[in-house]
Amino acid sequence: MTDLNNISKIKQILEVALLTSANPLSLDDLQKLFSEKIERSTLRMLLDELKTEWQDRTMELVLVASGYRFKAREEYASYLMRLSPEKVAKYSRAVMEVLAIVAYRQPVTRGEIEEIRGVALNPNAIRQLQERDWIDVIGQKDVPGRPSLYATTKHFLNDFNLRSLSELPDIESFLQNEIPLNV
Amino acid sequence: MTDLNNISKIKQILEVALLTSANPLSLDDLQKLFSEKIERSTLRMLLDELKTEWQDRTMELVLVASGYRFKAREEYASYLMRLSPEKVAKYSRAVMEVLAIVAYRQPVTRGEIEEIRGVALNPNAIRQLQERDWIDVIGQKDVPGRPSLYATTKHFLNDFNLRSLSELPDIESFLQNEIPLNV
Amino acid sequence: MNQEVQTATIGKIHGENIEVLPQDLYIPPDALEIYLEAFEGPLDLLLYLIRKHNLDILDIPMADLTIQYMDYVEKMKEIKLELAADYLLMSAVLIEIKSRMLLPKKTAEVDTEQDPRAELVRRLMEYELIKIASEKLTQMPQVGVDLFVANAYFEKITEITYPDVSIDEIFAAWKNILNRAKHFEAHKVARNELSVREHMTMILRKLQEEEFVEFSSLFDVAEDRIQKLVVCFLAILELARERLIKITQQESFSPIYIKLQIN
Repeated sequence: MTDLNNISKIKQILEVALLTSANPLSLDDLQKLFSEKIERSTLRMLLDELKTEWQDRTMELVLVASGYRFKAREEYASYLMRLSPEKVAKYSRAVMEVLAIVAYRQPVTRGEIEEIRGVALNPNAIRQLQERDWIDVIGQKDVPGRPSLYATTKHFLNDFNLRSLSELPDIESFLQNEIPLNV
Repeated sequence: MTDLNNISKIKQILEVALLTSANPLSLDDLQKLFSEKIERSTLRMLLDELKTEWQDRTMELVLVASGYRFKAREEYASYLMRLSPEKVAKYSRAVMEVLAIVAYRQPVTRGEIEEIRGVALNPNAIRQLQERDWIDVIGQKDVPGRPSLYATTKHFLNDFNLRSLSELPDIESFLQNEIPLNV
Repeated sequence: MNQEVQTATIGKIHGENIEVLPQDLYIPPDALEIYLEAFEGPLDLLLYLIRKHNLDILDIPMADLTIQYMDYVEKMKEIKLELAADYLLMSAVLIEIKSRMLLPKKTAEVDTEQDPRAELVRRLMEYELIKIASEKLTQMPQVGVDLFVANAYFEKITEITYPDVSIDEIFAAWKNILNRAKHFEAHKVARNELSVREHMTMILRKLQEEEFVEFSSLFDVAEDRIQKLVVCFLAILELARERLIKITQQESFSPIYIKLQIN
C-alpha cells in the first residue's frame, strides 16, 4: 500500500467511502479504511479539502453528530422527493363529516358539530381542516364558554372550484321528501 | 421551473439523484424527477455526459438490469471492505452451485438442479437465494407434481453488476476450448 | 470383485501399462474427513478423481475410476461419515457401466452413441460447467460484499401532502349525517337555505374587521337582485336569533348598526 503515501489517494478513498455509506462516518470509522494509521488531524485536513472541492457541486460534505457525510444540496430536495412521493393519507370519516357540517351549517360551534354527529369530537379533526385552510374561526357565540364559530374559507371555495356555497350539491332538495322539517 | 431549460441543471439533478439512490434508477424513474417531460433521448445523452465527467473520478456510472447507478471503482473495494467486515457472508459452495445452475440453465426445477449436481438438495440453499432476492419462482412445470420453476431476478443481475443474462461469464466456450468434443 | 477388476483392467490406460494404483490416490486418514466433506456429491468426487489423475473425461477408464471411487466410499463408511444415498447410487451406476463394457461388442468399431459411459460423461461435463460457473460467480464482485454503490444522503422535505377530497365526498358525508340524524335527532338539522348560511358567514367575517357595520351597507338596493336582499335580511335575522349579533339603532329612522354580540 505504498501508494497511500500519495495523499490524494487517501482523499479519494475518503470520498468514495462517504459517497457509498448510508450512514455518517466518524473519524474512527474513516481510520478503519486504511491498514496504516492515518492521524485524525490529517483526516480532518483532507476532509476539509474535500469539502472545498465539492463546494460548487451537487453534494456537500457535512459534519453531523455521528460523523461526516455527503448530503444533497437543499435545492435538489424537491426533485428527489418526486422519486419517492410520500403516501397521501385519506381524511378520516370524522374529518369529512366535520367538513360537511361546517360547509352546510356554518357558522357552527364545536358543540353544535358534536350535537349533530351525536359523538364527542376529536380536536384533531378541526385542526386538520384549519391547517388545510378550509375552515376558520369567524367569531365567538354569546353562550357560556363563548365557543368559537367555524365557517368555510375562500380557499375552500377555490379548492373545490365553487363560486359560492350555494353551488354545493343541493342536499335540501335531495332530502326534501325524507325529513320532516320542523323549523 | 424555468431554470430547467438550463441543460446543466438537469444533469446536476440526475447526478444528485444517482448519488443518493441505493437502487439503480431506470429512465422512467429519472423522468419522474422533473415535472416537465424530458425526452428519454435527452436523458440518455446527459447520462452519457455524466459518465464521461466521472471517468477519472472515484465512482463510475454504470448501467445494470434495472437502470443506472454510480458504483465505486474496483480499486477502492479493498479499502471499503475494511469499514464493515461483518458484511453479508459469501455463500457456501452448494448455494453458489445452485445459483449457477439457476443462472445458466433457467428456468429449472428443484429436481433438475438435483440431477445436475447428482445430490439431494438442502432446501435451505433455495431458501437462502430466495431471501436474497436472487432467484424466484416463475411458474410450474407441466409434469406430475407440477414442480416450481426457478429463475434469477433483476435484483440478481443488479447485484452482480450485469445488464442481462448474456453478460454472465461464458462457460460454454471454456468447455469447447478445453475438451475435444467427439461424443 | 476388486481383485478381478484390477487384473482385468488396471493394466492399460491409453495403451500404457499400469501395474499398480498410483500412491497419491490415498489421502492421509486424518485429512480424509475434511476432503470428503469438501465434495458436493458423487459427481464432484468423480470429477476430482478424473482431474487429479489426468484421466480423459471422454474416454474414462471405468475400472480405475470405479476402484478409486469405491475406495473413497469405503473410507467414508469406515469413519462413519454420514454417507448420502447419492454416493451409493453412483457406486451402482459405475459398476453397471463397467460390467456393460466388459460384454463383448457386436462390432469391432466402437459406437460412441452406445458407449455405456456416454450418459455419465454427459453428466460429468455438465456438472463441471456448473462448477466453473459457480466459481466465476463467486469471484465476481457482488453488491453487499465487495461491490459498493453510491448511497449518499438527502434531506427529505417534510412537505405536507394533503389527501385529495372531492365535493362528492363532502356531499356523501353530509348525506350520511342527515341519514343518521333522521333516525334520532332530525330536529337538530334545521332547514336553511345554504345561501342564508353563507351570508351569515359573510356578515360575521365583515364584523371581524369592523366593529360596527351599517345595515344598509350589507346590500346594494339598487344593484342586488331581490333574492339577494331577502337572503341577506334572513341571514341577519338568523344571526340575531342565534344571538351572534346585536342590532342597534339610536333613534327611529337613524341608521341601523350591526355589531357582534361579543368581541
